[in-house]
Parts: sequence; C-alpha cells; structure tokens
Amino acid sequence: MLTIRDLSVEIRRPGRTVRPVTGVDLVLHPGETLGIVGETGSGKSMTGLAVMGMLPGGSTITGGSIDFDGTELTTLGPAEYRAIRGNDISMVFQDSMTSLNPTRSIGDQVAEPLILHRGASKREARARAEEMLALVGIPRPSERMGDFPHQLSGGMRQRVMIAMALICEPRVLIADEPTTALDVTIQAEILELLSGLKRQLGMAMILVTHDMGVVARHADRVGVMYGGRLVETGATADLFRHTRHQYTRALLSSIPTLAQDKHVELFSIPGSPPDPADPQIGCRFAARCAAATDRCRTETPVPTEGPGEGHVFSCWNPADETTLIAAQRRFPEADAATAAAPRLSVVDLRKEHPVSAKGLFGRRRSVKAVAGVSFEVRAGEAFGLVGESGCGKSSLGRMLVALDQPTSGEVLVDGERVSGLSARRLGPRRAKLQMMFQDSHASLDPKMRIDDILREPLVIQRIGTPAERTRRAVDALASVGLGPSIMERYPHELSGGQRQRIGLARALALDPDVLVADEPVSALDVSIRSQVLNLMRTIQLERGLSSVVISHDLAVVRYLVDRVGVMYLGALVEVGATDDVYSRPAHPYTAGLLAAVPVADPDAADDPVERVRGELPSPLDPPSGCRFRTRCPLATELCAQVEPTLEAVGRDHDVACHFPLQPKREPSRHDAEGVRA
Amino acid sequence: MTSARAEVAAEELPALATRNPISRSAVLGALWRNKPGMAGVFILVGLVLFCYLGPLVYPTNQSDVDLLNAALPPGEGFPLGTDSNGFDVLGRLMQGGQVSLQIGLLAAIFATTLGTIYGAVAGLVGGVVDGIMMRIVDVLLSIPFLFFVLIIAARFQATPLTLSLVIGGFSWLVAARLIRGEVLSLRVREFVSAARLMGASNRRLIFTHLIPNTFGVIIVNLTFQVADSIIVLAALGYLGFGLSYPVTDWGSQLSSGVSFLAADYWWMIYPVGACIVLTVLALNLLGDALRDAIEHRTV
Amino acid sequence: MMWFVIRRVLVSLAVLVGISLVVFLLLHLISESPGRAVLGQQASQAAVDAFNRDNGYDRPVLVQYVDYLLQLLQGDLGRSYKLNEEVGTLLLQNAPRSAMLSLCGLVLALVIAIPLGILQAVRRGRFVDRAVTSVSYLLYATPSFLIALVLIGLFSQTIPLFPAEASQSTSPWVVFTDPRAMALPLITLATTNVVVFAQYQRSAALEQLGMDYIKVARAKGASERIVLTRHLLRNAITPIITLVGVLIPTLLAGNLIVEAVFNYPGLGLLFLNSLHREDYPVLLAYTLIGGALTVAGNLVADLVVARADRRIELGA
Amino acid sequence: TGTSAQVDTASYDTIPDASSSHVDGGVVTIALTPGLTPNYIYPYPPAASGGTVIGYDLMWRALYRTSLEGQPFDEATSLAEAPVVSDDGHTATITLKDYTWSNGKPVTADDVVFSFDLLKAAIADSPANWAFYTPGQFPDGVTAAATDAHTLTLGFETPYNPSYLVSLLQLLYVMPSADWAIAETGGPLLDYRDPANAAAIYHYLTEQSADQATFVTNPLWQIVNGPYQLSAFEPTTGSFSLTPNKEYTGPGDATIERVDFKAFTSAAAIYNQYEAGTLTVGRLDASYASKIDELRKKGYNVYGAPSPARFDGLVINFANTTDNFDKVIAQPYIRQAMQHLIDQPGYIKSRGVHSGTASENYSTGGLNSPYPPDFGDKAPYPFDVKAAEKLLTAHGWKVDADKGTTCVRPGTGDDQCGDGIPEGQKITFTIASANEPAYVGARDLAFVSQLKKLGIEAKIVTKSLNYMYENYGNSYAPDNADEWGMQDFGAFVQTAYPTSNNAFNTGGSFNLGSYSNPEADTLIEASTFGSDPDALSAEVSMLSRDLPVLFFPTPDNLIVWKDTLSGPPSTFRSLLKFVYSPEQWYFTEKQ
Ligand SMILES: Nc1ncnc2c1ncn2[C@@H]1O[C@H](COP(=O)(O)OP(=O)(O)OP(=O)(O)O)[C@@H](O)[C@H]1O
Ligand SMILES: Nc1ncnc2c1ncn2[C@@H]1O[C@H](COP(=O)(O)OP(=O)(O)OP(=O)(O)O)[C@@H](O)[C@H]1O
Ligand SMILES: [Mg+2]
Ligand SMILES: [Mg+2]
Repeated sequence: MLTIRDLSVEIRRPGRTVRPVTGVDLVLHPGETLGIVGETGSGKSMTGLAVMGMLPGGSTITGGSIDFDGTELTTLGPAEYRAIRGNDISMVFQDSMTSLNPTRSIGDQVAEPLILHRGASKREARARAEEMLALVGIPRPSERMGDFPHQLSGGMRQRVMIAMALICEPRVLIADEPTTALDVTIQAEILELLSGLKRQLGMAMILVTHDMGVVARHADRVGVMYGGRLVETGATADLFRHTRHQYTRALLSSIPTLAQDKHVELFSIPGSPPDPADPQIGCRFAARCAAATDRCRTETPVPTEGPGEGHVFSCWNPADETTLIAAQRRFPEADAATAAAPRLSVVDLRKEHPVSAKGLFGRRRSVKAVAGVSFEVRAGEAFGLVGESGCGKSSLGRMLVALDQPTSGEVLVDGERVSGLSARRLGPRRAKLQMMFQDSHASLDPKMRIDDILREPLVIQRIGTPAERTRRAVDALASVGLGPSIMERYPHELSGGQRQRIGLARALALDPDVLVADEPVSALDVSIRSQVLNLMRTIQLERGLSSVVISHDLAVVRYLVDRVGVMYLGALVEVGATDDVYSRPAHPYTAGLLAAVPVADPDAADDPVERVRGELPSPLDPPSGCRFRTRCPLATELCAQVEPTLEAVGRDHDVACHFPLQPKREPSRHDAEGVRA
Repeated sequence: MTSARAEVAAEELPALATRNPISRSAVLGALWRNKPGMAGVFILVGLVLFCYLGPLVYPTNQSDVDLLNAALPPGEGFPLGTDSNGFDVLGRLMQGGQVSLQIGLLAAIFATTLGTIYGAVAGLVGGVVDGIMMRIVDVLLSIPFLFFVLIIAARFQATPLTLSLVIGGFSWLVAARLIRGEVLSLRVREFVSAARLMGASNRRLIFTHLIPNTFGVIIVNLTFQVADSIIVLAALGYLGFGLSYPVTDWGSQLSSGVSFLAADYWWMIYPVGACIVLTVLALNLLGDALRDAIEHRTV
Repeated sequence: MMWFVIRRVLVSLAVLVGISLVVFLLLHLISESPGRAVLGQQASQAAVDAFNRDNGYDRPVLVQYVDYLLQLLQGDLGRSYKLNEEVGTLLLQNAPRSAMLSLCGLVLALVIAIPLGILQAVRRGRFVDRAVTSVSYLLYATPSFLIALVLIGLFSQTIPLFPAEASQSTSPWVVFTDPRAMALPLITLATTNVVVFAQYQRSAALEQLGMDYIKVARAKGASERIVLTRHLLRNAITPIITLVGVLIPTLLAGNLIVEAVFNYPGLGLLFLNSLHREDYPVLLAYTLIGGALTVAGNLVADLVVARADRRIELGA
Repeated sequence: TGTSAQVDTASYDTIPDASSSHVDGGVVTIALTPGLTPNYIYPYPPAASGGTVIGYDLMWRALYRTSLEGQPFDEATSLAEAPVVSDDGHTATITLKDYTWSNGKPVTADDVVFSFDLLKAAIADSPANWAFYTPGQFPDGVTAAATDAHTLTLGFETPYNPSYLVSLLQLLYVMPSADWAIAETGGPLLDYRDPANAAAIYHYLTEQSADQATFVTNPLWQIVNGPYQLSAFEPTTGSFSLTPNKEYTGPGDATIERVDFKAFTSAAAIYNQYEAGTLTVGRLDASYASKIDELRKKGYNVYGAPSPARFDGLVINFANTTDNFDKVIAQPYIRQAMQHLIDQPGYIKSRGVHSGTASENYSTGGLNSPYPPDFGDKAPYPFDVKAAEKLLTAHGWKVDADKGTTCVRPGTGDDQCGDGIPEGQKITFTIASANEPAYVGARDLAFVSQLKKLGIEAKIVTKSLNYMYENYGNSYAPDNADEWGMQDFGAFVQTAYPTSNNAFNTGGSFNLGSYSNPEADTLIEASTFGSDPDALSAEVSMLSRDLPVLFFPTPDNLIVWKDTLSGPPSTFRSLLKFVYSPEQWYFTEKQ
C-alpha cells in the first residue's frame, strides 16, 4: 500500500547540513501495523513527516520515492497532496497539549477534515464528529463537543487527536509516539484503542515509538532505525527472536524488564548516538559496537536477508542467535537486613498544595498531593515508590529530604525529626539528606563549572580546605565513573548521562545517609539509561545508604530497590518486598499497573482484563473511602464508605484494600515494624 | 571498579565537546556571526569615537556665543552650519553626544541595578512580600511614564545627574518584572533545590546561583535600557525640559533647532536627529543580537 | 468566568487606589503650599495661610489623602485656578478629540500591522520579512517627534501636500471631516505604532506557527489560507490585544508628543500647556486618568483575551 | 536655504491713513495671543483665578482709556473729562461724559464709586486680587464720592502726581451699580458703600464669573458701557465673539457686524491662518518676521514698533549673599561693566535672537516715552568689552578668562574692589531665565558667554515664568533670595505713566531684587506724589544710569491686519498694547 524506497532527507541550516534520514526502505501492507523504533534523533519522525509531505522548512527529499497506492508522493503538487493529507493518510502527533488549537472547540477541530475533504456541511460534519468521539471512547460526546482542549485530560486529548485523524477513515495512519507523554495505564488503553480502530476501519498504521515494549505488543512488523538509517526490519516475532543487527541486539539487552535478574548488571551501549550532521561513512553504529571491525568503519553495510520472511538487516557482523548480550558482572549479594532499627521513618505524612479559590469568597482549596503516608526504610535498604503521574511521588520525595515542609506528619531520620525545621535548626543533619534529580539539565547550575558544582556542597558545609575539596571532588567523579578531565567543563558541555552522574556525585559528596532519587533515569535515552542504573545500583550496594527511588517505570524500580510502595492519589496502597509485590500484587491497582507495562517480548501474555481503566480523579477532591474505587472493577458500596487501611497479606507485604487479590494474613497487623520483626 | 567506568565515560567526551562550545566566547561568537548585531557594534564604536575623539580632531568653540555667525547654513568653516547661538553644529553634535550617551548609560545602569535587586528580592522571597512589591510595580507601570518624568523634570532643574536619576528612577520597573520572572523560574529549578539541599543560605542562592543565571537577561536589558533612555532624554529635550547652557544634549539641540522649523534651518534638525536614530538603532541591534546569542547558548 | 472577572476587577481597583496615592503624594511633594500657587506671588503670607487652612491643606497628609479620595469618588478632580475651570470639565472638553485621534491612529496601526506581521512570519527570512524588519528597526529607533518633523519637512514643506499643523477645530470628528489637516498626525501615530505592533505580531505568529496544532491543521489537509485564518489568526492576535492594554501609557505619551508637534488641541496639549503653567491639578488629574485608563485597558484586554482564549480562566 | 535673513525695521514702521472708501458690515476676526486664552469675565479677576479677562475694555470701559499718541489718556474714548486737581492736590473733581449702559440707564458717578468700592472689597479679600496694588497706595488713602450724577470727587491723603493719577484711573473699570450691586441672583440692590455689602457683592460677582458656561447667558454680563456685548464664548479654547452694543455713544459707528476673537495655541497656527487669509487682525511672532513681504502680497498691512512703556531688564538680586554676590553687585562699576557686556545691537541683528525685530533701549521709561531719559538715544554704557574690562581692572580685579577674575586689591578706595569684597573674591552667580519666549534664553546665553570672556561665571537655570513669579522675588519670597543672582522673565510692562514706584523704591512691593538707593527713593517719591511733570524723566534718567537692572533691547511688536480694513491709525497703533477699537474700524470693500 505504501512503499518507501531509498528515501533520503536533507535539512540545510546555515553552516551545516543535517541528514536525518538516509536510504530508508519500508513497505506497509494493507491492514498491518508497522512499528518504527529507535532512539531519540534516529529519524523516525522525519520519515513519518516525509510521507505526509510535511518536512520542516529548509529540508528536501534528496532521493528515493514514496509510493502510495500507485501515486508517487515525492513529486506531488501541493493541492493534490492536500487532498490526500488528512483524508487518505492521517497522522497523530505526540504532544496532545500543543497539537490542539487552544481557541477552537474540539467538536470543530474533529469535524474540520470532513468539511475540508468531503465537502460536508457543518451540521453533518459535527454529527459525524460526535460519533467519532464516541468511537474513541470519550464519554458523553455530545456534551464534550463544545469543550476546549484545556478542559480535557491528557488521555482525553490524545483520544480527540485520534478521532480527528480517523474521521475521514484514512487508509494509512501514522502515529508518531502517540503515547509517550502518557501514563502506562492510559498508554495501554490508547494503544489498544488504536489497534481496535485499525482493525475496525481496515487501515494500515505506522506506529513510531522508542519503546521496544510497545512495538512488541502492538506491531505486526518492526523497523529499527539508527542514525537516520533503517538497520533492521522484519515481522515482530521474528525480529525479536532472531535479532541480527548488533544495534537491535544491544538495544534489547539494555532494557530492564520486569523479569530482569536484579543481581546482574544491565548491558549498556557505550558512547552516544551519532550527530546527523556528521559525514556518514560505514556503519553508523560502528563506533559503539563491540563487534565492529575495520570494514564496519569504512563500508556502509548492505541490506541482507534474515531468517524469517521479510527480515532484512544491514550489518557486516550480524549477531548469530537470539541470546541477548551476556551481562558482564554480577552484583555482590547484599547482607540483607542486618540493622533492625529503621533509618528513615515516615509517619502519617501529608502535603496539601493550596490552589487559588474558585469563586470570590470560596474556600481556599488544596491539592491533597500526599494524604497520610507512613513507611520505613532501613539502613542499606533501597525503597521504591511507584504510581501514575500526579499521585504525589515527587511531593513525598521532597519532604523526605526536608526540601518542602509537610502539612502534617513527620519524617524521622535515625529517630530524629527532620521535617518542619528551619534550615538553621536542621544544621548538619541537612547534609545527611540528599537527592538526585530527574532533569539532569535543570539540576546543575549552568553558570558553574563541574569542579565548582562538586565542591559547592563542601564549601557550604565548610568541610575541608580548598585542596581537600578538590581531592574529594576528583574522588567523587571517579566513583561515578568519570575522569577528572571533565572538571573544567560547564554542564551543557556534557551528555545527559554524564550530567546525571555529576548529579549523583554531588549528592554523594556530603556522604548522606538517605538518598532520594526522583525519576533518576526517565529523561535519559535507553542506551544511556542502563549506564546510570548500573551505577546507582553499584553505589547503593557499596555505600550502604538508605535510598528512596521514585519512578513511574515499574521495571526501573524493580531493578533498583528491595522494597516498594505503590502510591495512588497521595496514598500508599501497597507496600512490600519488591519480588513479592511484583509477583503477587495484592491491590487491584498494582495488578493493573503491572499489566499495563509493555514488555519487550512479543510472546508475553497480554491480559487486558486486569488493566486499570479510566482516568485519575482530581486530587482536589479525591473520592471518598477507597480512592481507587472509581477505577476498580471490584469496588462495592463498602469501598465508597470506608477507607481501607494497610493490612498484611504476607510477610513484609501490606495492602490497603477491602478486597485484596491475595488473602489477608490473620490477625491483621497495621504495624509494618511488627510484621517484619 | 572505577577505572573501567571512567574509560567508558571518557569515550563520550570528544563528540560532545564539539557540539556545545563554551559560554562567554560562545556568546561573543554568536554575536560575531550576527551581521546586524555587528553593524550595531560598529555604529556604536563609531559614534563613541565621534563624540569623544571627534573634538580632539575637530576642536570647536562650544562656550562662546557668536552672534554674528548664528544660524549659518553649512558652508565654509562650518561643515554643518551653526545653531542659533552661533555654535558649530558638528562640534555641538559631539558635545551633546557625550552627554546623551553618558546620561543614557547612567540611567540604564541605575534602572537595571535597582530593577535587578528589587526583582530578585521579590522573586526569591515570594509570598505576600512579592505580592506587595509587584503591586507597587503594577501601580507605577500604569502611570504614564513620560507624564511623570515631565512633571518632575519641569519642577526641578535638569542636570545630567538628575536627568539620569529621573529617567532611571522610572524605568527600573520593566527590569524588575523581568528579573523577578527569571528568578521565579530559576528558583524552582532543580539546581536551586540542590543548593538548598546542601544547606545554602538565601544570600548564597541569590549571589551564586540566581544572579549569575540572569546575567544575560540583565545585560540585554541594560542595552535596551540605554536606547530607551536616550529616546526619553531626546523627548524631554524636545519638549523643552532638557539641559541648558553650557551643557547640551541631542534632545535639547533638536529642541532649539525645531523652533526654526518655519525658517527651514534643516541643519539644526536632521544631523542631530540622525545621531539619535543611529545610536538607538545600534543599541537595539546589539541588544537583539545579544539576546539571540544568549538564548542560543542556553538551548 | 464571572468570578474571574470580579477578581480581576478588584485587583484593578486596588491598583487604582495605589495610583491615586502615588499621584497624591507627588502633588504633595512638588507643591507644598497650594495657597501660594493659587493666590500668586503678591498674596500675603497670612492670606496664603488662610487659604491653606480654609481648604484643609494644613492637616496631616493622610487625612488630606482620604479627602482627596472621597473627592475623586464624587468625580471631583479639583479645580484649575489658572484656567478658572474645573479640571474634570477641562479634561472632558479635550478628551473627545484626543480619543478620536488616538483611536484612529491605533486602529489604522492595527489594520496595517496585524496582516503585515503575519505576512512577515509566514515569509520568515525572505525578502519581505527582511525589508519590513529593517525598516521597522529604523523607525523604531526614531523618536516619534522626529518622525513627525521629517514628515512635516517632506509633505508640508518640500512637497506641500498637507498642512504642518493639525486642524484647530474643536469638533472631535475632524479626523473625518478634515482628513487633509489630520493626515500627518495620523500618519505619525500610525507609523510609530505599526512598527511596534507588526514586530510583535510577527513574533507572536512565529511562536504559534511553531506549535503542533498548525502542523496538525496541515496534516488534516488544510490549505495555507485556512491554516492562517482559521487556526493561526485567533491565537496569534490575543497577544496583540494584551499588548494594546499594556501599551496604553506609551500610546498616551505618543499622543502627547504628536499633539505637541502638530499643535492639536487635545489632552496632550492641555497637559503640556499646564506643564508650562505649572498647573498641577490638571497635570496630576490627567496623570491619574492616564493610570486609570491603563488599568482599565489592561482589564478589558485581559477579559477579551480570556474570552478568546479559554485557558486563561484556569490560570486565574 | 536660510530664508530668514535680517529684517529691516523700516519695512514696517508706518501705518496707512484711514481710507475714504467705506462699506458697512463684515466680520473682523482677531487672533488672540497664544497662551493668553480668556477665561474670566468680571473685570477684576481674583488672584485665585489667575484669569485673563474676556474682551479687555471692549465691554466695560475704564474711567480713562489709554492713549499711545503721547497724550496722558485718550480723550475721545474715555468716560470722563480730565480730572481737575485742587491746588493742594488733596482732591480731584471728575466730570463724567454722557454715556449710557446697554440697558439704557445712564453711566453715573455712582457707578464709578461702586467700582471703586468693589476694588477695595477685592483688595480687602486679598491684596493679590488686584495686580497693581501697593499697600498704602491707591485705593488706600483715597475716598470716592459722587457729588451728583455726573460729578465725582476723589479725596487723597497724600496728593498724587496728576499724570500718575490718570494712569491709575485707567485701571478703574466702571461697573453698573444699578444692576450689579446684588449678592445673589435676583436679590435686592445693596448699599455697596458698606464694606460688608461690597464684600458680598464682590464674592457674588466673582463666583458668577467662575462659571464659564454661563458667560453668554448670564444677564449680568450683558450690561455693558463699552461698544460691545459678548455674543458667544467657547470655554474649551477661549475663543469668543462680540456684537455691537447699540446704546454705545462713543466715537466709531461700529459698522462691523461682529468681532470674533480666535484663540490659538501657537504662533505657527496664527501664521498659517494669515497664509490662508482667514484672520483680519493679529500679531506676528518675530520668528516669522522674514515673511512680512509675503504677508503684504497676501493683502495684509504690517506695522511694528516696540511696545510703549516697556523695558526688558535683567533683574539683579542685590540681596543674594552667596559668594558675596550682594557685595560685588552693590558696586556700580560692576553693574556698569556688565551692562557694557550686553551687545544690544548684536542681539537685535542676530538671527539667533531678534533677527532685526527689536530696538535698543537703556531706560526704565521704555521707548518713545513722553518721559524720556536725559541721555536720549545715547546709551550710557554701550556694548564695549574693553570698557568693561577696564572698569574691572581699574577697580582692583585681575581679569582672567580661564581661571576666573579675582579681586586682587580689596578695600574701599577708588581703585579697589569695594566694601566687603575680600581678596581672591570671584564673581559667580545664577541667572534664572524664562523658558519662553525663545529670545529670552538666547539673549541670556549670549550675555553669559560674554561674561565668561571676562572671567565672570554665571550659570543659567531655565524656569517657567510661573515658577519665577512664585519663587524669585525678595519682596514676597525672601527665603529664596540666595537662589538667584539675576532673573530674566521677559519684560517689564508698565502703566502709561512709567514710574518705578513699587519696583525700585526701597520696600516696594514689587521690588524683586531688593534694589535700594536713597536717591532713587527720593526721585520716585517725587514722581509719584509730587506735581512736577518732569519728575519722572529725572527718575528714569537716574535709574537707567544706576542700573537696578541690566538693559536688553526691547523687541518690536508686529501687528498684521487686512489691507481692506481701515480706521484711524491710532486704533492700529494701540494694538501694540492690546488696546482694540474695532468700533472705529470699517472695511473698504465688501467682504
Ligand atoms: N527542523 C530541523 N532542523 C534541523 N535538524 C532537525 C530538524 N528536525 C529534526 N532534525 C534533526 O533530525 C534528526 C532526526 O529527527 P527526528 O525528529 O526524525 O528524530 P526522532 O527519531 O523522531 O526522535 P525523537 O524520538 O526524539 O522524536 C535529529 O537529529 C534532529 O536533530
Ligand atoms: N507546588 C504545587 N502547587 C500546587 N499543586 C502541586 C504543586 N506541586 C505538585 N502539585 C500537585 O500535586 C499532585 C502531586 O504532584 P507530584 O509532583 O508530587 O506528583 P508525581 O507523582 O511526582 O507526578 P509525576 O510522575 O508527574 O512527576 C499533582 O496533582 C500536582 O499537580
Ligand atoms: Mg520524533
Ligand atoms: Mg514527579
């Protein structure tokens, strides 16, 4: 249906020419889903935009052809192209916030393609738009037609985008990262919706994503892109099982999975992706490939037939079998739970963020970001916090290190209260609580050199002489695997992974007892992410500090922590040993979250029954009783009235649910301390 | 264990080093490549040389009124003619230029300093204090600035210093808002949280983290402020509230020229007009170029 | 929406009170003895003191301020003794002409600037854009009185097309009834404003053009015309509305200068003449009105924008 | 192209004779001077209104009317015959002519007494209510009584010089006692001779005059004794129209249908109207002097001359103690040296100052005065830098243009600096200069620049007239005496009898610079209260030599009127002093 042959795109910018796409061959058959995966900057979006004829200004198609059902698209005139766009070929973009016109109602926006292409009257178009909104799962579409984009949640907006793309029943849909900005639970729903609609409307789909798990589950065939080239393509199962290209194999190896062996170091691809402006000689991956030979560096690999049908790869030294790259190292076994006394205790912690009152004399309302959370972390233990976006993880994390003051409740470190104290009263205890931030860019002062950044904690705490401080900075760098040569640079001169390591080194400079890491790797690309994860784990084990890892990525949390807490709308719904919680989730929410995680394995069972449905309620007025009841398949009247408390369902495994998926242990003990003892 | 990892990291270095050159020279580099910006720099340098070195090359008597040679059109001995007091217009341009540039710069420095401190304090302290401080700015911003300056300039004798203070005293508001905005966005940045985590005091936050990071904005604002001050100064002069003998500035020169509009004494109007336009133009070009350069760098 | 409006109005009122305080303090600062100012140089000190006492100018500043506020609330802006007239009447007499001139200049500027700015954004980096930008830079650097003087030189002296002076008629409609006499003032006002608005419109449009919803509209197969008119325009124009509100002090100042250059009998000229007469009640009343206009303008602009752009409501 | 070359004074020094052709009707449009927009109607504006009165003396005539033809007053248009002063000078008897009010009632001696009493009431309210008032002088110590309907007797505690008396009575506007002696609208006639009643009447009338919107409709203001009544007034601009008073019996036929006075905001605006030919009569700003020929071609007559009884003086502050300025300036030779530095012919010629439209003047009496100084046209201290320098060096100063001139020989001897001037004393002071008209700033600047050449450092501060009026005058603002050394607010404009009473006598209420000289006091006393007709000349001569102020040239007033408008030349000459007589004008052809 859509055949791309040897497509190359060039973008001319003053002083440099970027080649984001080089010699890409792709075929899309009717009714199939073609997944395109690759790291950031690999040219996925450019390929999609080239098909749409919407390349950014200054870019030209320098070679190849795009054949859509017999029509050559690369040479099509603007008017004819417009007739195809939005009609025969549609596109869904990643960012649903800016992809909708803020000043027009969603009804108008969904109806627009019909008016443009089918000459439909306004009335007809709106009627059809309403049907379409219903089809993409927007409840009460007739009421929603007049809404403006800002009144919808992220998931809803993405649905509107889909309705808009599908209203003319196109034959090809290009979905460019349609779910990247969304929570796993919603991501699963949207992807499911897309697959369903695709079947229903009989169209073909190109699904662009950087998530191997997503393609594994949703694509019929997969194309892997690297540095502007398509390096491997084939049927999903075949490609995953008989991975040939060294890059694909490295990529798959570096993704932590829910079934990952925690004691084995993750594989990580060294270096960073190529600059699309650099001249392209040989295999683009050669610089980072362990198997690279001289030939790889000089000769561009030619496409080669792989084992399965339509499996093509471009690699001089293909990997021979399916096995992933063997991990080099095992982590030493930690001597589990020697210290009995908890180092960090959190007692009924609450945080409310006031928001401006609605109405003039209205009550000042507040977002209940954290609503009564209690847990403990022992010395040397790593504790994880997971949950959907907005459930209060970061708010909690900031209170743990006394960056924010709790509304009520307290945080104790070694039995001493650290919350609710002014910076002065906190004194030297301040240094014992450190944090690693999510955004490596924002967490380093752009005007400071690395050496100053690393010395700053010591300066502030008046530790050591200048010479000692420099020595300690060098040591800190070494401990995160960086050489001293980096000291004279500014943060923007470092890669994301390096910056994140500096952030970690700085947090460690004061030798903290407690380290909170808020989304430490979620801003990093897959290949870099594994480097940082490995490092964090090493440090944790070496230093024996108590750490709290916050992430919405369940696999990351599982890899890093011993115990995990699942948060929902400000409350802890399940706490327990990681393996226990992951293998035998007791809360329906935990189970749903786990079910929604896309696994980079085409054979993994997909159990849609357990998924969490619907949207997160507003934390301004959370539901009464059990907060999860509005989305829970098991909810009854009881759940609306009585708020469940944490009760044990196993050794070191508590859940707050009236109808846990695991049998409760009798007698129920609220006291987690007691349970573990 | 550290050595192996250090190697891995070291591999990443070369590629990245070329990608993002360092800060100050990067800004200057970007400025250098910005043609209009460089034009601005050249015009400015030219004007400064004209005003400050010009009198050495082309000395004129700017203190003795010459009744017989008043209001002469350009010609022998007076390349740009003379003004109504018989002062050589070309020489007067140089003298007035010095004063205009000095007042512009002084007013801008005054406004920017005041605005920066005010904005930084409001932004960092936040809460009610910020609310009150910013409402004050709102109030002052709502009052037509020129009206205020005129009333004050009419009431008190104008000297270069008072003019700078008056102009500066009313133009710090924009700077204050700008810096406050910057500080507001900076103070929730994670590096500020990180510094807090280490136990940094508010003072340290302001001086080592917040102010240096607003420096680009401050410089850009300063450049525009100089331009604006020169325009306001010219307007004041034009409306008759400029400086008086023996001091002069471009606006006052223009003002005295304008009273001879009916008599067609163009040389008293256009050359000094051109000087004002060129200066402001150059400063705006430079400011825009600096802003572009600074924004590019932080991307 | 209603609460948003009410809250916004209350904030505006607070700012207004602030303005009145500043203006009052300024009045106090620059003319310590109203009696002397009013009665003149020959009046005896006793007469001056009596005048101050009779009019309450010897009471504490705060009391006087409260009095002043109460007077303002009754619409009493004070009296210009120099002109033997209530200040309110004076302002009212002159306001229509100034308002007409300003509004026409503003509308003219917007009508030119909005399409121009959008055209520039669409043709970014091309000849039109560069040419307009260059001219804008030049004009932006030119004080408005200089623009006016050059216009007079060109179109009144070199090629005598228009008179060098604005119409002296007292009718507010002269802009329409005597366009020839009002051409130069209008062109001056429009030119200075077009420069600001067009460049602002350009960057506002550029920002919007970079948004994904424009990409989406194109992906729907919409033609450029539809993209611009149906999608871009409304989003790109709201910043201009806000800008107009924010720029009111500048517009008033521009008006003042244009009225001064072209000797157009409006508020600006009244202000300048009062300045020379040191007629402080008039000066400060107009300053106060200017502040109030700004506050009102910002309020209206915000409300209009809030209507156009529904997101604002959430942010409030 | 510099079009504005110098102007030849001779080109505008004549007025054409009255034309013999005469047509009835037509409207005369007169340009009001920019900045002087009328906003008050009661003939004596209270100080607080600072107002300019509408229609000058066209609606309410004063007892005597100013003449510019060398007479003490204009016989023809005055309401009374010349006063007959008793031998002891303590009484004057005045006989009124037969004039009527516009409502038909006769103008009587009571009306004059009424006017006199209201003037007293105004002054009792605040001395500032009458600009010409000096405590202890007219109307203090003066009584007015009506002997019969047509005879008025004035009594004086101290006799006044008869010429001075007439000039004072030129300021006494006669008002209708039979209609205005009320304290509320429709109220009963009050006995204005009772000061309390007079005060009430005064307050009522001034209050009525504060309501600009009712100037035309208020019946009070329609009762006039002059040739015109107000028919339209536009408060916004100050433009107004007058129509003839049918009952007026003075000279002139008032064939002009209507007189429109049009307000302007700039000299340029007025000039444009001449260009357009829409103005009948008006002034021409000196900056347009080069356009005189052009105006003639457009059908205008132009006449110019210095305003009578005016002199342009740089007021000296003898009480400024900053840097011993009072001691320095007290030395006559210093003042003489400074006067030598004022290049009057140069200022007149210079295109930067007067472009030729001014006349040299070195006396307080003004130009072409009936009371000329004894040195005639010969300047006592003409422009002469050498002479100035010599004066200084001869008195013990070391002249040094760069470092400043200093006193090297202190002492009181003839060749020494003078009393109170120490060795090393420099001469520094501040000149406050009015911000308009432009020639004021230009001439001050030129003067300062000359001073500098002799090492005298003067600093100019530009101030608005109002500021100077309010702050720079030792008689009413003594606290500011150290703030200014000299001030130039433009011109001294005096009554028809230009005595320096008030201005230069010790303790004079308008003696801004605290000038004090016993000889001057004696002479002023003589000219004011004596009966010697030559006393004033003596006073003028002495003052002009002693330099209580420094003298600048006096600018010429330029009058422009359509050459189709004619009338007695004196009625055009009187425009120099803003005295209008449109009732005596007529058009020579149909308009
Ligand atoms: N307008 C542009 N000008 C210059 N270079 C561009 C432009 N747009 C994209 N590029 C470059 O082209 C390359 C490919 O970009 P593309 O957006 O296709 O990547 P992608 O695979 O979609 O990445 P991501 O996962 O981040 O969306 C990138 O290196 C990018 O920097
Ligand atoms: N400063 C604040 N003011 C008001 N509301 C806030 C503030 N900070 C957080 N919130 C709200 O509190 C809730 C919890 O926020 P928090 O950032 O803790 O969530 P999170 O779990 O970290 O989400 P994410 O995964 O998106 O980072 C959210 O609804 C958020 O909008
Ligand atoms: Mg992309
Ligand atoms: Mg978070």
